[in-house]
Amino acid sequence: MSEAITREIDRSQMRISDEVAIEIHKMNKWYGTFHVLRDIDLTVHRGERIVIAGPSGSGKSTLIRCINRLEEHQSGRIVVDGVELTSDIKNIDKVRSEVGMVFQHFNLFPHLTVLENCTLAPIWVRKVPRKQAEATAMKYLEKVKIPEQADKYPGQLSGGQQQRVAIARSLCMQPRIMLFDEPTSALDPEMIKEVLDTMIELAEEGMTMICVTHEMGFAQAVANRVIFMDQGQIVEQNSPREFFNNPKSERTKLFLSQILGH
Amino acid sequence: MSEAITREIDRSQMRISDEVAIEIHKMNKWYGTFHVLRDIDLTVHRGERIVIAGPSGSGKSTLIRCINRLEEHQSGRIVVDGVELTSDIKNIDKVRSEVGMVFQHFNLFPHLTVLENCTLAPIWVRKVPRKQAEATAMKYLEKVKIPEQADKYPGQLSGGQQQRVAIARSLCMQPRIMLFDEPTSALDPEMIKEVLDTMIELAEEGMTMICVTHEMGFAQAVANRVIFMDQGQIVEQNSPREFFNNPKSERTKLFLSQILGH
Amino acid sequence: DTLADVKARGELNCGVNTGLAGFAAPDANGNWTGFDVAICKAVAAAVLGDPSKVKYVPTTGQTRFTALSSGEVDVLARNSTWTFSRDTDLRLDFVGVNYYDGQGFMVRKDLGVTSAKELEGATICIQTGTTTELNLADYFRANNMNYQPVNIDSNAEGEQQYMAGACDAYTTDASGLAATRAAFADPENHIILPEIISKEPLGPAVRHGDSNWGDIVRWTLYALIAAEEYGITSKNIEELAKSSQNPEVQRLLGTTDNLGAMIGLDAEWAKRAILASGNYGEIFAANIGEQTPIGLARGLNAQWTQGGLMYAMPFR
Amino acid sequence: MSETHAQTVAFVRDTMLAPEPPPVAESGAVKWLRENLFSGPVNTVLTLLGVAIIWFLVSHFWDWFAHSVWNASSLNECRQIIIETWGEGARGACFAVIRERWNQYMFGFYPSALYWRPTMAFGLMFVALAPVLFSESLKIRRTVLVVTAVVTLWAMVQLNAPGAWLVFAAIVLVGGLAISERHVSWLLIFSVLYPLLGVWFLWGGSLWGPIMVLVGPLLGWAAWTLVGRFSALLATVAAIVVTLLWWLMFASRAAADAEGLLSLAIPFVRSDQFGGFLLAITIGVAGIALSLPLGIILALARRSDMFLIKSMAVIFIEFIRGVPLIALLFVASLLLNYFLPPSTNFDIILRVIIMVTLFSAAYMAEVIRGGLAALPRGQYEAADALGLDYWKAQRLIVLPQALKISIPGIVSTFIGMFKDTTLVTFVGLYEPLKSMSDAVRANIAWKGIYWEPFIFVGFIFFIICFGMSRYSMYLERRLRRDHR
Amino acid sequence: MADVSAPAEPPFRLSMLIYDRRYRSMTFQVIVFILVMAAAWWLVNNTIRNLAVLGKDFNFGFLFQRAGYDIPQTPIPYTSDDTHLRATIVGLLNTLIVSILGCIAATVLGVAVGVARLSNNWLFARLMTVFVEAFRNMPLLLWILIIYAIFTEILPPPNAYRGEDATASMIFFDNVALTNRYTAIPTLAMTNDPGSLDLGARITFNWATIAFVVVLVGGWFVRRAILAWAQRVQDATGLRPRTWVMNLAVMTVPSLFLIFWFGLHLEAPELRGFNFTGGINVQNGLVALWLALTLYTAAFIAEIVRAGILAVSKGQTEAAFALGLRPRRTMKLVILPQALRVIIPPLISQYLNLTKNSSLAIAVGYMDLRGTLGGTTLNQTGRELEAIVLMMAIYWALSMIISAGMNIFNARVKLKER
Ligand SMILES: Nc1ncnc2c1ncn2[C@@H]1O[C@H](COP(=O)(O)OP(=O)(O)OP(=O)(O)O)[C@@H](O)[C@H]1O
Ligand SMILES: Nc1ncnc2c1ncn2[C@@H]1O[C@H](COP(=O)(O)OP(=O)(O)OP(=O)(O)O)[C@@H](O)[C@H]1O
Ligand SMILES: [Mg+2]
Ligand SMILES: [Mg+2]
Repeated sequence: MSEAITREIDRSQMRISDEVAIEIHKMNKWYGTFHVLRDIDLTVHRGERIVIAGPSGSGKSTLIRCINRLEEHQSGRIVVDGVELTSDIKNIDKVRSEVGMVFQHFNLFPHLTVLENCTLAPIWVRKVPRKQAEATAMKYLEKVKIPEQADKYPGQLSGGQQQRVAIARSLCMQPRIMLFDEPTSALDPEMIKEVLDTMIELAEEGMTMICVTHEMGFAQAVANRVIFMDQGQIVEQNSPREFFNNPKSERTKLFLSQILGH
Repeated sequence: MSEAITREIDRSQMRISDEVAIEIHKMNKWYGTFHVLRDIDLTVHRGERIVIAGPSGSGKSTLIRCINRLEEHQSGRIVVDGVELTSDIKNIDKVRSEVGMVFQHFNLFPHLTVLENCTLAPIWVRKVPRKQAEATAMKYLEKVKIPEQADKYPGQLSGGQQQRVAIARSLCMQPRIMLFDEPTSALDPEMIKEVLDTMIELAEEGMTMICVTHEMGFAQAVANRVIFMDQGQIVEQNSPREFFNNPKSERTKLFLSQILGH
Repeated sequence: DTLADVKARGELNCGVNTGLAGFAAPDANGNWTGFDVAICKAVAAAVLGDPSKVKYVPTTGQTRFTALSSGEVDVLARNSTWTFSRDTDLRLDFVGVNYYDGQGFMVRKDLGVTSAKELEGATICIQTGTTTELNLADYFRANNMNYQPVNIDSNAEGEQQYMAGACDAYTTDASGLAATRAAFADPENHIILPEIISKEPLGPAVRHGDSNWGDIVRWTLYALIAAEEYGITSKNIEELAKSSQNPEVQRLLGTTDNLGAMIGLDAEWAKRAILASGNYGEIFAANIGEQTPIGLARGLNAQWTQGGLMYAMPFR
Repeated sequence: MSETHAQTVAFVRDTMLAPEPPPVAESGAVKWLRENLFSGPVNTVLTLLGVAIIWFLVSHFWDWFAHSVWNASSLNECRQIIIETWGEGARGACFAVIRERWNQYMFGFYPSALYWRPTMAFGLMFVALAPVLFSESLKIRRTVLVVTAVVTLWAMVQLNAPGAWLVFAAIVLVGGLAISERHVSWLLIFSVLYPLLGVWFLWGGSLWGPIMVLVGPLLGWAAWTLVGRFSALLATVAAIVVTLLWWLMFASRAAADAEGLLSLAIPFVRSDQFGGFLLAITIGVAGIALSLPLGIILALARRSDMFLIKSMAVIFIEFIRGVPLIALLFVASLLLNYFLPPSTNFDIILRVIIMVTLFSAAYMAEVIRGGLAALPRGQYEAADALGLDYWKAQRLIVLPQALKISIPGIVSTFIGMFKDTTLVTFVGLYEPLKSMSDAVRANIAWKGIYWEPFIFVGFIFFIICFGMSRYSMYLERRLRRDHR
Repeated sequence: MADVSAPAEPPFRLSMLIYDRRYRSMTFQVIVFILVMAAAWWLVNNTIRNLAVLGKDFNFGFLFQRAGYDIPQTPIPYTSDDTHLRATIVGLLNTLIVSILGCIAATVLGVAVGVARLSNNWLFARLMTVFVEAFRNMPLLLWILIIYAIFTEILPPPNAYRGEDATASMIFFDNVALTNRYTAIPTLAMTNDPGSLDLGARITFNWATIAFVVVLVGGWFVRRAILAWAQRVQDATGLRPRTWVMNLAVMTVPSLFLIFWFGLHLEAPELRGFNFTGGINVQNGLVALWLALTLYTAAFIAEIVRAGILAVSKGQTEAAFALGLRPRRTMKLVILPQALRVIIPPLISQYLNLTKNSSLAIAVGYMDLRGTLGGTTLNQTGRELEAIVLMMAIYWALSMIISAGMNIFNARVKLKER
């Protein structure tokens, strides 16, 4: 779907600082006796845009879910924005309010309007006055180009619109890092473009992003780095150009041939 | 998706007779107070292959659903094969057994095997002996190239196969006219081709067809006429070549630019 | 016409209790026995010639009278009290009394109560939907006493409540009390208080309006009672039929005078009725008498000649 | 700096890591205990509470159970045995009553020589149900039918069934098993015939009765094909009229005549001899079998767009669902006689079955309505587009699917109804729980026994209902998978 | 080419009644309607004829005759001299009492069990499963009988409380006595009795009761005002003021004042004669029925609650967590509002079932509507047609009220979808 990407991004405009946003060190995770993530080492700098690819079941989702502690890791360290993730609730809260997450199936709250979806967390977590929360929400809804839907319920929107609301909802917490877990894979082809456009815009503004996706066009256009995972481990890491044109590992080659051949 | 069309059709082989298959005259339809179809005039000759295009919500589906009375029209006349559609049940039955319909979501009967799906209507509506109905069904299943799936259940088939079963099911009633409502839009890209191929084959045999589709490649390859609808009215009608290369109305131009640009 | 219906059907529909020890209960094979059941058998024998041609319709306190008035049963022999309103308003006809009962109280001996008058404030178990419920209310009202009723649905429940001490006294017909007490592991620890607070004449009933049928049932009952009076038993009946010189006996057994014809039956109707399960005294003794676990004395139910109330009208 | 940055982190793994076992604290019994029983203060309290509850129950009831007496002929004998064995003051259960009255609890007052008949009817019911309930999986079907066949035949032998009937049952059971291996749908014929057969086995009498009942629809079908040439509508009317006419006017006479020519009778058993679980199951099964078609009609009527039809269905359903079953049973026993022509009188069991049927039909209608609503609109449209008329579309397309979706709901309606059969005690029928136990207690030998019958009857109810509910849960899961 | 001119309406022909879709459904409806009406007329006609044959009439006059029987538990004054009508009302009130108490308790217990079944405590979850399955798969009548029997067998009779060597003792500071007949609980007595409001027909309300009701209702409104205020403050400043102290005070302070004002105190029951007197004796029939209905219905409610919570997808929780909401807030703001939509409709139908099932009260001698009107009254007067028709009408009206409430609720919370 590379035709979905309308503009080539001027990469020079995007700044990557040396500041470390996420630091993962020798992190391991098991489901029961199943070793899902094995010795993950990953450092993400502020402003970086990382795409994670890999076959199904390779642990991509698990990895990014560990980053905001939706899953617990069992050994190793994860430090987000200088806060280490332990079972300390305060740390978890701190990290979660810094990290926004967008899910494959949007997971909007169906009983709340779009606007209420966006203001819920700011009001109850950040304790922002409602007026102000609503103003912020409208700002982000405008950014994702659906301010006119603010009073509808999620059920009344198309998939693409729903995913954009989900992005706006995360942004309303003004996170410094955004995680995306296959944000477009549940969408009809026409709607993918809307969502990718929104994500590209975010990328242009310098948001730190980690994105699990199979949209290779997107990866080539915006990523600083592509990470390829298989069997719970990082198999290859490289710049998108290198990754696509000159994959090093056998597995990556095989994977790319399947994805691109399709 | 023009690559889906594998062969250019030898149009000279297809006969369009002067006989009128469908005649629609000043037909209007309302949903409640919403005027969906406005003064539709359309004459289809036997052997013609008509493609209907237009933006979403323009009334394309409603139009073809009126032709076999899945929806009732409120004024004007529809005459199919010499039988006028009124609320007389006998006429409706007559028309429905002349007109086959293929839906976007296939609507196969999941509790019956493929073969039973195909023989159901011949046996119960046309009162054909089972043996004979099965022979006919196998013939059409061969035509759509899935005779080996006859004893499977629809749930066990891929989308493309399901749609071909749906086509075979309609053909088993040996209709003189076939209606298609976006037959490929619910399919994954790989499967679209299978279905289009089947439809092209039908076209070659001189079946009268009305097809709502956005597959412009298909339209260019087989249609005698393309009809463009907007806001419940027929805005433009032309041969495919003229329609694509030289659209007359502004709306058509706009629409084509969106469709082809995507 | 009930008689014709019964004859055509070849079977008597008899309404009985769903299960009351001694009066009517099915055994493990569904054979019904009991004091009330014997009436059904006698009527069937008189009318159809065969005491086993009875269909027993078990009825609850709620359904019994409806079953009769709707024609579901031909005779209701279900320890039902003969009262004014039942006889008139409910459109039933009680044809006689097969057991003169009265409502009494049973208490534990260690309660130290010897008279019902001492039951002020007591908790009393009582079966709902019976005349006993009304009698109890009237009795305590008349004596200006308070009590707490515990309404129970069936006799089994009542026993269970009483045994556990959930009520101080259990009230029902004296016959029922005796039967209940007999089944206790420790009957000696329970006493039946001397007061009998009501008259409970129990008897079979038929639908109002079919006098002939009423006569048949009434005189079948009297035949049983009279048989005892004249010393006719199931043992000696054949012999007496042949040899008895007593004109009363001869008429009853159909040796002389065809009384049966007057009620649409044959001459030997009464003989068959008595043969079904014996005369009144035999029935009493076999089902509820002193030799049975229930152990009721004849008392009021002795023949009038013995100082009781059982008095058959003359067969003439 | 960005581009170079990406370069510096380039990384390729040359050797893949092998999976390792999780750290000790993350596995084994310790972890299980920690996670499942003691994962926090609340959880620990709950665990202790749970242990306390179990301890309380065991300590209070165990010795009563452990001291059960299974072999005695009266309650007093039981008491004696308990005192002899476990000393003065020991408590113990007297399950001997169950042993003594087992047959009565199972069959009521059904003639003991004919016990094999209900047993056979019950066994064959599973063959009849096979294409309806167990059509999903060959394995389950096979297991159910094999177990049924073995148990039924064994029980029939135990109950001294005549040889001819043993052979008959064996043929049907084994034949059903064989047919269900390849063509379950063929057994549907048996499912249709079964109600008549079941009625015949239970009540006995002449086989000509059921046969003549069956002749009705056949004649109707003949009329339908004859008239069908002229007009479909007339044909339907003719079929219905002919069937009803036959049933109401001729069937009983024809049956009597045929019986005179060739006797096909087995001993007749009257309804008042039914009792115990036989009664509960008879009422339950008859109720469900009759309420299903009625429920379908009501559900279709309620979804119809014809105002009058719809409102009548709604009124009926809401009325029935609004009153307690016990009130309807009273109607059956007290009022039905008012509503029918004077001096009609029919079997109380039949009347109760009618009321129970009406009652569960209203619930059934709601269940089926849910199934109908779950069916995508496209199915209706496809049927329309193929030219199927309303009734054909319902019969061939809609109902088969809707009913399948509704099976879990139907099964739970059945469970509810089966439990509710205990209420017939209030109209004087010998259901197992109360009336039968009261009848047992009306015998001097067992007067005063209280808990044991309840426990026994409750246990049987539990087995049946729990089995059915598990089965329906299994179906639900399966359907969810199939309908993704 | 076919000649297509303006459509002319075809003239009406008789065959159109059958073949024209517009008329066809009319025809069908009319036929069915006539058939149904004919059937109804047949039934009514039969009834009239049957009544004539039996020499009975259809007459509710019996309701005004003396009832003559006593009722163990009467929420309004009643003696055997009162009419059947009053007995009926007593029965209806008893039905309502046990139904309402049952609904409340079953909801509380059912929710608790439903949540407990989802708990990660293995043992407790299993125990709850056993509880649910036991009650769902055995007849309610069995449970009623068993629980009633447990009460009579296990609890001591009142005279066990008697004397020096009493084998039983009262609980709650000698205020409550559990016996196998009733639970004796203290009454509320007042040193400063304000007198009663007489509503006629021997129905009275103590002014103190009215005062408490007013305070509670008023308190509820004040509480709503406080919540609205808290919401406003939060909207304005983002910080939600703590309200629970105020909420508590709103109800308790006036209540305490009233207690003090009226000199309200407990009067413990005392064993006098055969029974406890001076307190309120809550019949075991009521308690056992209530308990059985509660446990039985709770088992069903537990399943409904569990299904409702499970129906809210895991994604919702995760999304809320990812936004930084704490588990409790997530429950309150995200899970519950959605789960309730799934839970409420079947919950209400369980309330309906409970109300209808309360008609089994007779098994434990609790005189509800079915026990009075449909039981003793029917039995003593022989007016089965009238009594049963009236009884069904009352039950039906109750059901309709409950389900009307449900429909209003459903319409209010329905999820908006495309
Ligand atoms: N809660 C869980 N319990 C046990 N195993 C799990 C759980 N969640 C995921 N897994 C397993 O962990 C592995 C990694 O899952 P994960 O969802 O991270 O894969 P993924 O790379 O995101 O795949 P996909 O592209 O399909 O989303 C899979 O094998 C999956 O089956
Ligand atoms: N049953 C209905 N009731 C009311 N409005 C309807 C109904 N069905 C369709 N409509 C409306 O009628 C209009 C035409 O619908 P139609 O389905 O014919 O459009 P279409 O051209 O087929 O669009 P698409 O390309 O999305 O299928 C739309 O605005 C739609 O919202
Ligand atoms: Mg994933
Ligand atoms: Mg469309």
